[in-house]
Amino acid sequence: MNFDIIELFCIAMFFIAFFGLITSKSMIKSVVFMSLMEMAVIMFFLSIGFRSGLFAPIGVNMNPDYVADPLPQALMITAIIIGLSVTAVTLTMLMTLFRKHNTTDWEIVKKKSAE
Amino acid sequence: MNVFEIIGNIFIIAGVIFTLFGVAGFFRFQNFYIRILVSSKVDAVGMLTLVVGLAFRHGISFFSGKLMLIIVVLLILNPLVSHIVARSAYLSGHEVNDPPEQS
Amino acid sequence: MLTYFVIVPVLTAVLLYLFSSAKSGRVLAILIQTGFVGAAYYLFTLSRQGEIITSIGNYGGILGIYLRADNLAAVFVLLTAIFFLLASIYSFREKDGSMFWFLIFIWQGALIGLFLTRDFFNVFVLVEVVTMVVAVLIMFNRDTRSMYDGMIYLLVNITAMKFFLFGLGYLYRLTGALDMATITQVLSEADRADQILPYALIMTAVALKCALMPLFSWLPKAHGSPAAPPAVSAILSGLHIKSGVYLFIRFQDVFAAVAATEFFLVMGVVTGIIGFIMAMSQNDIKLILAYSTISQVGLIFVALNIPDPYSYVGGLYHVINHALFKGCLFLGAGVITKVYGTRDIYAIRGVLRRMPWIGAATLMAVLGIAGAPFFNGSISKYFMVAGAPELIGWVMVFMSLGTIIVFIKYATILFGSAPKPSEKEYPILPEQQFSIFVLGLLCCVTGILGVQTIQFLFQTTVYVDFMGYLEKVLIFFISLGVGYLIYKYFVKTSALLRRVRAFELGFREICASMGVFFAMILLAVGLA
Amino acid sequence: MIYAMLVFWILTALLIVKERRAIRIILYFGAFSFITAICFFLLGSPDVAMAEAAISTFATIFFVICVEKYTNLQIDEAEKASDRQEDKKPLTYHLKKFLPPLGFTVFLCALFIHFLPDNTVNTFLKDQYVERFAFDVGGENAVTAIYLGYRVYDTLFEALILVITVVAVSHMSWFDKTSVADGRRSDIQRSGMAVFTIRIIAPILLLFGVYLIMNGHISPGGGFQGGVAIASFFICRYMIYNIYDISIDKIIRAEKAVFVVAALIAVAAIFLGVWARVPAAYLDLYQGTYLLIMNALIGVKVACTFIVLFYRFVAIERL
Amino acid sequence: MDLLWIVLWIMLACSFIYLWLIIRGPSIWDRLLGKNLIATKIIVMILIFASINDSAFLLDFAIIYTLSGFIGIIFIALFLAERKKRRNP
Repeated sequence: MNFDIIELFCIAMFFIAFFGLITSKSMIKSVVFMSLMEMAVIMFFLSIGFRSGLFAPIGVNMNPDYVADPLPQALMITAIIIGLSVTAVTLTMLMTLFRKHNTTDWEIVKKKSAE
Repeated sequence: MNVFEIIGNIFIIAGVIFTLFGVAGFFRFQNFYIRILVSSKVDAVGMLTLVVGLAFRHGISFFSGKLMLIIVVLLILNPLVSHIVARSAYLSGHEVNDPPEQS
Repeated sequence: MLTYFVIVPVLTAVLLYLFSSAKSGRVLAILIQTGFVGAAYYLFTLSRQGEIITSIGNYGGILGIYLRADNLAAVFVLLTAIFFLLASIYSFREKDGSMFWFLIFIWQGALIGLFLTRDFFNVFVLVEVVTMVVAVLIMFNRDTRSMYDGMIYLLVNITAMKFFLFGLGYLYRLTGALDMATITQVLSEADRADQILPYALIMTAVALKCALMPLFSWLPKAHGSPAAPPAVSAILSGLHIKSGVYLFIRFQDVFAAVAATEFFLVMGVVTGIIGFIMAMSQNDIKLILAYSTISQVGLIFVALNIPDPYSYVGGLYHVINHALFKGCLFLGAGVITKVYGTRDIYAIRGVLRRMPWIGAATLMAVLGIAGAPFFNGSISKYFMVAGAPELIGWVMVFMSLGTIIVFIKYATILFGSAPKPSEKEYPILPEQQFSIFVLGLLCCVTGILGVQTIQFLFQTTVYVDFMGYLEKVLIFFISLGVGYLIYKYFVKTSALLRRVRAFELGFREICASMGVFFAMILLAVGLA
Repeated sequence: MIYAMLVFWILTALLIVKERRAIRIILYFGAFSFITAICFFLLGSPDVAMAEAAISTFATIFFVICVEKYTNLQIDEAEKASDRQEDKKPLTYHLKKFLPPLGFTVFLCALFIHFLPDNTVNTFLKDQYVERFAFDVGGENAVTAIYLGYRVYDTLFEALILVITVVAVSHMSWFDKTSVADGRRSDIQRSGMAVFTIRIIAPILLLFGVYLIMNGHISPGGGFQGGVAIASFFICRYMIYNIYDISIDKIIRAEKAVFVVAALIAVAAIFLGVWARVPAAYLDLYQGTYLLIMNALIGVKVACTFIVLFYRFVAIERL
Repeated sequence: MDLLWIVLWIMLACSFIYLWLIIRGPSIWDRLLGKNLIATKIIVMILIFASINDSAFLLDFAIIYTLSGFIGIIFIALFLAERKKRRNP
């Protein structure tokens, strides 16, 4: 098989975060795990085509064989910004929900919201 | 290997030794306030020495200039962090002598 | 040229937020929407002559981002424009005006961008924009229930997009491109085993967008959220869910080598059946409509995955029809709940008498969705069944029987005697009546002129076999009778349905079901 | 090196999974972000690493405010009690609780790895970008060239997401006022030493943010990173004066205006394909100006957004 | 070159040791301290890395890392100082 080790780390992180998402009761923990999941994906993107000895894609007249891939980097800046926006919005909602229900437990919030 | 590099290496080794002392201090003491004193003070010194060593290795260049900026920032911020952490621990009632509170 | 279809609404949104008072802002908004319908129609006529492609920046190769408008995309853009115009007219006097218009215009721009784009990462970004906007719009009135609904919607969709992004990473590694056309080309020569994982990851996200079976639980929360503005629910249910279907169609084309049509066909059947069972059990009129959306999406999935041009066209036509009647029903339900002050289906009676125009429009929409002869639903359902193999045809008839039962239940609100109007009468605004009635009328028109409309929209010549159609009419009336009996003796009294009604998944369960779906699709493709 | 860091990374994540107390989770999350940033750096992408390092500060601050203000207030004692109860329960109880999801996750992971594609990396697009960006867009930083040139369409939507975020955060919260510029001071006791030192640091931060923006096209950094650094300057400002005297309304409007301007410039410069028509002699000048202006606009926009978010959250803290 | 690589690995080992401080605690302040110490170790590692590659622009990252990381820690510590008051007002 032709995979590299970084990729395996990313997959492990992705599923750690997934495990967290399906087990955590607390809303805050869910938000944190979403962040972790995103970091796993971002790490995976950056590791595409990476091998040790590659430099940052900055400079003039670069040889494509010796620099890291610039495209995933440009994409991932976007993804990071989106991640932070989502975090901020979610935390605001979370605080509002907390004010109404006085808890951040998914189950209790669900039960109380249904009333 | 010129003189600058030798001096730089000496500084770097000194810095590493300081840092290791910091680690030792962290193992040696259990009280939080003593620990923060030992770890962060020794750590700050070790770090600064190390960075100075790096600057020496590069001689006078743009790189060293930027390293100087980093040294200034570290010199200001690192003790400040220790101070703030200790202060906020004290203010929020972390007892100086008692066994630390669970939180 | 195509970029303006995306940039203009977005810039309008921000400028409206910046520069206008509430009153002039909404007039301006309606005017711009009207102009936009014209532009969309122009685009549609252009796209009939051939695919339009815009390269952003003219960078050559596939370095830049490409937008393209083929026939399908143009139809969706036209639908979006018309739908948003009517929804805007409906919510002409929405409170918190500048904020509302800001979000609506951004929503429109991002949806159109989603339909036009040919770039994978662009899809990701636009879906995130849309998700955010929709979450805010669901919580627009900030009551407790809609807060929870919006939060679930946001978190679930963002988590799904993580799956999408991961799949995109594998796709990029395999093909070295992000452009859909290029990727299609590269994938057609690539090893099949390499495509399985990206396909599964991306389709998990898309299936969640379409609320396929194990992943449906966020949809009724979002679409049927009681306090959300009715226009928002209508757009969500009528149009927004179709963005998922659209992406599904596109991605099936891209991954032609691994496309799991049988799997999605089965999932469509399961979704349709469970959807109408859930819809039957509800008593809240908004929730009935929301669950019925799930069952209709299941029907559309069945049709789109039958390898037959008739079924495919029928499925596409049903996408449009569903937008029309579901929009009409949701907008009508918005007015009805306001007037009666309740959402309980057994407490509302006599809508036809109290609000004749809205009642008539709702009746037309109900007939449309149930597939009554001469209404649009019957045409699309006829084509869907016409292309299907025998067995699947009967399954679809069964599914439409379920729809008929649900809408018999829904139609009970139309008849009976209206209660005496209370003192604080909610005024029925003329513009709301107008937009609801236009949608209802469109249901009728697209039914009577069904074949011509299909020819006009998709340039596919289809023929309705008279005897076959008559047979379908017969089947409709038989199922109407059966449906009425089932409604009378089962739905009204069943204790089982009462238990089904309370069924609701929390966030953790939805995430787990995402994993289940991912495993299912991976196995389905991998073992095939 | 990178592998050791990645082990570190996974360890921190496992810590977060194990932990139940919210405030500790946030601290671990902060450490996690640090390590993520250094991993990005080691993967040869200083731009992303900078963005992550700068943004993780904000994320951690938001989390801390949220957690400290709300979850700790009333539930802390109950949480501790339930913790103790949970600890007392036998191991089998924990196993029963965690084994099914764990097994499910491991199953998914195994499936994932089983179907892992073993293709070689296709560098089709990378080669073209690296070879052509200097001619097409200009500058020396390929990343900046991509997000301001080739894919500026995406960047516009990214900026749009920030606009929506600001609107959402100020609309969604129960706390209605958008303007908190009432000049009231926070309850946080100031430390004289902190104020003195942060006063020295803050201008450096501001200067450095401007430097990042201005040099975005020839060195790592750019609009986003610089903008976030400038916004961090306002954290410093808040820590020095402890005062809410920023008119958030004005910043929100300014942010939207900047967005419109940036979008129009992008439309004029890129969407119309102007660069292809500029005479070759002026191409360098044109491209340099474009990159500089766009970086500056995006920097201002991002800075505005983060200032608004920060002040919103801090204002919540005061309530 | 060899010396720098050795120092790099020593720093890495130190940061692993400080992770133990974060894990064990016992109080939240110990954890904050551990976070701070890890941050400093990582900054040194970045500097050494930049020195090995001899590229000045990698130092930009070190600067922003230092500034924003420490400012974050300072803010958190300032904020947590109010815990006692908030718990029993």
